[in-house]
Amino acid sequence: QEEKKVTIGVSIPAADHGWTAGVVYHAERVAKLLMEEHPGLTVLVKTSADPATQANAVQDLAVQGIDALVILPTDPDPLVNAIQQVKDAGTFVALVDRAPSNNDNGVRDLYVAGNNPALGRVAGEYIAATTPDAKVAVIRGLPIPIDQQRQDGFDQGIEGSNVEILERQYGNWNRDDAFRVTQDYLTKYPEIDVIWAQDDDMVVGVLEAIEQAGRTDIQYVVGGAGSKDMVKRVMDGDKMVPVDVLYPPAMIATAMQLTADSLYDQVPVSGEYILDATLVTKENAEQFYFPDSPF
Amino acid sequence: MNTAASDTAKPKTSRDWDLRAVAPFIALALLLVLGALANDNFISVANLSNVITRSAFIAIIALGATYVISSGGLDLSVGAMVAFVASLMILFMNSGVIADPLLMLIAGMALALAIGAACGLFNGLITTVGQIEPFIATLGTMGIYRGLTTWLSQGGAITLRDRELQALYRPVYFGEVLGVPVPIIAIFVTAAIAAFVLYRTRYGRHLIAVGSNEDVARYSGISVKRVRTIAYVVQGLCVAIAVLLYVPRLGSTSATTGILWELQAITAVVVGGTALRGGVGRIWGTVCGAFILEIVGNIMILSNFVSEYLIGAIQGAIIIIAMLVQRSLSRRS
Amino acid sequence: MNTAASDTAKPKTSRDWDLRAVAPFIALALLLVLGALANDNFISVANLSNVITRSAFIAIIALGATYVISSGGLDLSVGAMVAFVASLMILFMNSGVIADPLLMLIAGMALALAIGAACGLFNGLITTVGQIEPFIATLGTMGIYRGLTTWLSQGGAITLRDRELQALYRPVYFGEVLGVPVPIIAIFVTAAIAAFVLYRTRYGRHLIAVGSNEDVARYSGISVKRVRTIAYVVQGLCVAIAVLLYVPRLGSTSATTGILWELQAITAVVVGGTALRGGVGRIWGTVCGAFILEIVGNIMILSNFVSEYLIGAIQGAIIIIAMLVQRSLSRRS
Amino acid sequence: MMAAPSEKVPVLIEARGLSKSFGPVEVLHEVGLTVRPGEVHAIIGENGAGKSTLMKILAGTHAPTRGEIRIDGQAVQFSGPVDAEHRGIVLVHQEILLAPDLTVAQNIYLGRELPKGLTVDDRAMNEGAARALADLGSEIDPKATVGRLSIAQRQLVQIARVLLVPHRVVIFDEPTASLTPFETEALLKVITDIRAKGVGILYISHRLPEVKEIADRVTVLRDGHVVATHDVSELEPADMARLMVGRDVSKLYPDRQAAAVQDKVLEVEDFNVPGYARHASFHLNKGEILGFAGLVGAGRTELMEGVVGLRRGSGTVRHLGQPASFADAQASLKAGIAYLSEDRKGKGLLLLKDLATNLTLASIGKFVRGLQIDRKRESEALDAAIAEFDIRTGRKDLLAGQLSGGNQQKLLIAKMMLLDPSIVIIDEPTRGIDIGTKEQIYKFIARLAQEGRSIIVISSEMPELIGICDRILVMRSGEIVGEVTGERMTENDIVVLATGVNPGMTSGEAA
Ligand SMILES: Nc1ncnc2c1ncn2[C@@H]1O[C@H](COP(=O)(O)OP(=O)(O)OP(=O)(O)O)[C@@H](O)[C@H]1O
Ligand SMILES: Nc1ncnc2c1ncn2[C@@H]1O[C@H](COP(=O)(O)OP(=O)(O)OP(=O)(O)O)[C@@H](O)[C@H]1O
Ligand SMILES: [Mg+2]
Ligand SMILES: [Mg+2]
Repeated sequence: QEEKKVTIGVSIPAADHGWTAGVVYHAERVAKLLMEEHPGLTVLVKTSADPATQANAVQDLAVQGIDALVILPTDPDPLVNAIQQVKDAGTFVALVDRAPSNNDNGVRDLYVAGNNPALGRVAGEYIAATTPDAKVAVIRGLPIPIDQQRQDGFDQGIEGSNVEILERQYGNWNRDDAFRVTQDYLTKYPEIDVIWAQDDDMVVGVLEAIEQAGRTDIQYVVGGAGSKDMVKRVMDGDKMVPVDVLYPPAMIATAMQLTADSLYDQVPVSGEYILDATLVTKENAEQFYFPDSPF
Repeated sequence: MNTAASDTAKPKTSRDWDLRAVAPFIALALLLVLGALANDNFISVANLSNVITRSAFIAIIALGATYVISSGGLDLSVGAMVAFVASLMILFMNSGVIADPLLMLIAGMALALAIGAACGLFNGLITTVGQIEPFIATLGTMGIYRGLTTWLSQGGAITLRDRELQALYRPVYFGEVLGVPVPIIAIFVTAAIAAFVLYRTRYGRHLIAVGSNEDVARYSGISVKRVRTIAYVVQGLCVAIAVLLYVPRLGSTSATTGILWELQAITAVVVGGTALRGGVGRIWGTVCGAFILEIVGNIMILSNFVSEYLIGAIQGAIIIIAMLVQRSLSRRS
Repeated sequence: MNTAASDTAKPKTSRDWDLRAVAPFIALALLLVLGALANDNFISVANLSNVITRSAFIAIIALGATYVISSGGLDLSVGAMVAFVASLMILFMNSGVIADPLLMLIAGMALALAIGAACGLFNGLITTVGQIEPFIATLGTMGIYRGLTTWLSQGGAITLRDRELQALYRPVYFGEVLGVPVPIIAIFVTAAIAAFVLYRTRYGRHLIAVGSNEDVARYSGISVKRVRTIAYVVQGLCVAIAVLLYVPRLGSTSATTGILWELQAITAVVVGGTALRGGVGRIWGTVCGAFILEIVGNIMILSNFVSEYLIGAIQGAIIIIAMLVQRSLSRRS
Repeated sequence: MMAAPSEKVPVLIEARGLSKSFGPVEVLHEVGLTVRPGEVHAIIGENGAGKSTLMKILAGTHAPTRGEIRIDGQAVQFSGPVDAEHRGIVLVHQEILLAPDLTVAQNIYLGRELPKGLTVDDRAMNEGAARALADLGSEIDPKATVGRLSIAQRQLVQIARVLLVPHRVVIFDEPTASLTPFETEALLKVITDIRAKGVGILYISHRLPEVKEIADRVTVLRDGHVVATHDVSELEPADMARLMVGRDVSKLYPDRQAAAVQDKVLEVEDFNVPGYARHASFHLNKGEILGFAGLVGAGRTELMEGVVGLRRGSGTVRHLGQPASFADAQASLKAGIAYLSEDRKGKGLLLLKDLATNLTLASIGKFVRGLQIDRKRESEALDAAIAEFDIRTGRKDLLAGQLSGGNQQKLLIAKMMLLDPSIVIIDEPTRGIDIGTKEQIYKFIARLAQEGRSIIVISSEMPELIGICDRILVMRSGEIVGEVTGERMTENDIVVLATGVNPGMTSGEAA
């Protein structure tokens, strides 16, 4: 049967670190799948490095004529206006992951997200439960709102426990910076129980620094996002990485799938789909392990 | 090595300079052809107007950079300065000290200009009075402005809260005058003023003299420090003008706003034909350079041939090719 | 680009030069004192050895940058080049074409050096034969190298898979010889060679001449293009050496590896006393500059006074102050 | 002086029908020239006559538009200056071509460093450089950075550098323009030495007595044409001048009466410029022309730069009786004191900008109407300056760096005169200027004094100082060591003060 011609524009951040690379990977994967499934469908995937260029990319997609926009904003607030324009033109908009301050149906039709506060909270709760008196050193990401949300979530998670935060410094979601910051933490604090690094990429640097220093006081490290390397370590029962907190890049795939469904099946899809920040443990790790993903 | 090489290094007549000045425009024309081949929508008025509109930030900042660079300086702090000025402007407008939205908007804009000028002055004084190599001085202030922004925003975003104010301000980016988007008008008005000052006034003459040969300028009774410092202030004002356009576009800013804009601005200046060693300033070339940069990005997104992983690589290659085209153009003759 | 008034730019006695050369070391000493005041652990052997060890990447890259800058060039692509060379090296070692891990490691290292040199050659040829302003040429190749890395890694990380190889390779970063970490030895050996070539050989002499006055060099029968191109190749080799140390540290690399390292390297060079206009090269100053940068970061984290939001601002301020101290030192006398 | 080599001696290098055009302008027309071994062949001509261009063609820097060069009778084509150097033809450029960041010895051996294993043999090169410089009568430290040397010192380094290359033909393009008699004498002696070894020499100078002294044959260029070639015995300096300029230049220095008024317009007391000048005290009267003599490196330039605020210095300065302290040139220019630098390329002109821009740079305020620069008035001012100062330029849209050396100097004078200063300090006003123009400049200086302006002339040419000054102060090693006036204004008296060789003369004479 003749499928109707439909174009979906997908705007996502450039693959500038592990997690976004995962997003790109899943976006590409699903784009291919969807186009096979619907012969009339074109999916355009565009990546951008920062809010300003992403605003441009959204404009450029709109110029090409799209029926739906799936967007994972690099930084949501600066992009609201650009998204609004697309939405006002009557295009279906699916917003993924990062929500602007006013995240309602006026801005988008569909909201699919991981849960940033939950990522922090789950990690915090795990630490509070496992080591209630731990001294924790925190490595943050970059100074942007997601980072702040995770941080606030973490604080909620440890509330009421004896967990003490020694310090928070930015590691820029970068392995080398995390290595550097960890080395200095180790110099500064003779005793650290846990390091929460908020992101699996940074955990790589943290672990190397700990190993080099030969310090045994650090009991474990908690990361976040669910990279294949870390999930593998959890699966293998690595003492230093007992758990990971999921923040799946595959959420972009979910959003694209839902968007295609709404265009083809005429099922009105709208509202919010919040994915859980699942705690990955040795027991459930296997189901979150994608060896082919770059992340 | 032969004499021909050394002959081209120093142009022999003012003729040569003219061809050099035209080269960026030829590169731009070639890009337009390339774009038209890549995608039918490219050459549409809507697309081109989009592209030029959004090049406004870099174009206007690059106009200031043209001043600084022709005077023999360099400013790496402009990207951070955008974030800093925008943060303070939004914080001020959120503060609600003035009830009337229009008045508040005007006060906010004036404040942004004042802060931009002050930041520029600070850069200028460090490099001239402090006698620190501009590269390092402005790398330092880049850290300072960006750090202060992070602190102001407490690591998050700063968003304009007042809806009414936002509605009032929106047209400054999204509005049109006689069918021409406001930012495009802003580019050309700013460039016209910049060109007038640089080419037609006493200050402009002094600026070029300082950039060409500091000693000659000094021996001619020109205050090198003052001239250079003013160039940095002009750069600060241009940054502030860019902020005036930027804030209504996204209505918000964060510590990551304007990252790497300094490199883009400098690239626009150099692609436009201004030499980094100073002594030459090409205002219209700079505007053209900013358009070129934006159009390269636009073509990348509109064409569907390039893997998104490779976009950066292709952009880099295009810039190099554009410069090679320029060179070979100015060598002929 | 130098704002220094000409009487300070051209010091009158050989004294002045010495003081200028010594200034970075004095700044370093002041920082050490500051660090010791900020935290007791700062001055411990373990901490200092950590800090110096991890400054190795920037220090070694900055040595190459000293060559390029003294020759009157600039290389903004080094950060991207680190990522590119490291990616290719790891991919090669993952390919398993050589079964014996040791042989594979040696082949991998040789490959890295070859690729580094090739990237440097490419940069050099674009700026010299293509006659494109180095700033733009290497900004373009920065895009190219980084883009290719993103493409190679599909945006993710490239990790050394062979455990045996990794174990074999680890000591190159984490090992010690006579109690001195290998990277520290690497810094000093590379610097000693770089100093020897720059100060004692014909090539070094020609390099400085080219940076000092291109025309004079040409009239003296020096092939300006060849000398400059070689400087870029040296830069490429230095990047490759840094990669050789970098890969064993985390055993992996990604598209974000080395971001902004170019600015850090250039900062190290300038803080070390080499002028960006070319014609002067201070190898040991550069090493000192790299230490200063790393120590500033270290002090920030070790001290308890600074909010994490403000670290960038304070770092910027410290760099500026360090340069001001240098300036006032070299002005006295 | 040696006997000229006979006509029978084979020709070493020959130019045949050389023409050169820059764009549409032909600056050399069918020039022919020969040099024999052991001969000094002088080339003279007005500024812009094409002397330097001709030499650059012979040394491979420029390619001729037409014509050929023969060496030992063989037609050759140089691929560049290095090729010419390999064939033994070396050129001492009129402009200084040295790397400012390298040391003297490093510059002298640049491109042909002495090897020692893998390294360069710095010790041998320093020694070699010291020897080469000593031959030129100079004691410049081979380890000094060239950027710190005075123009004269750089010129000596440049000559030393060229003479170290194996050479068959040496071309000197105004080697003595910035040298004092002392160094000039040493250089002439060196030239006599190498000529004795059978080297052919081409020699350009505007100092005609010097030409008379050293040359065997003289070729006169005018507007790119060869006017004549004569044996030097057939020509007196006055004849040379006539051939060059096309009219009589019998009276070089203008008649003038010494200023009658004793009105001190500028008083300097106990002025110090660290490293250069100590305890300098002098005054300048209204309408007076005050000369400053001294050897190269005596500190005259630096003292004046200190007084007008271009250099850090300390001491008392009174301008028109009022204490004055100039922070920079802007301040001194505002007070009506103009300083013309001796370093016209480095500090005088923007070589890559056009003539009008350079002319009006210091006085641009006078050309502003409303906010705008009045381009038309600028171009009128250029026309006026070209006429008044006889600037020889083919086209008005040339860049300043494309003017011949002497014409650059005229442009620089014109630039400062636009400021209409009441006190003018001219440093080496006629360096590199042809005799016809010199006469004009002297007249001009005299006229300035007549108009009631006061003038300080720093010069290394004693005849010039004696010819135009009312009073001459002599500096040695940073100190003012004496004053000569009236009868005592003789070369001998000045030399004695400047060198201090006659100890009985110095202390009692101090001003
Ligand atoms: N690169 C150039 N482009 C255009 N014109 C030039 C160039 N070089 C020299 N000229 C012109 O050629 C003419 C001859 O100049 P040249 O330097 O040979 O004179 P000269 O005889 O050496 O004078 P001087 O005694 O002042 O040194 C001048 O009119 C000069 O302006
Ligand atoms: N490289 C140097 N190192 C040390 N002292 C120097 C150096 N060059 C110059 N001087 C000193 O500076 C002083 C003046 O130098 P300069 O040659 O500029 O004087 P001047 O009288 O203006 O000479 P000129 O006749 O060239 O105008 C002298 O005392 C000299 O010894
Ligand atoms: Mg000449
Ligand atoms: Mg002098």
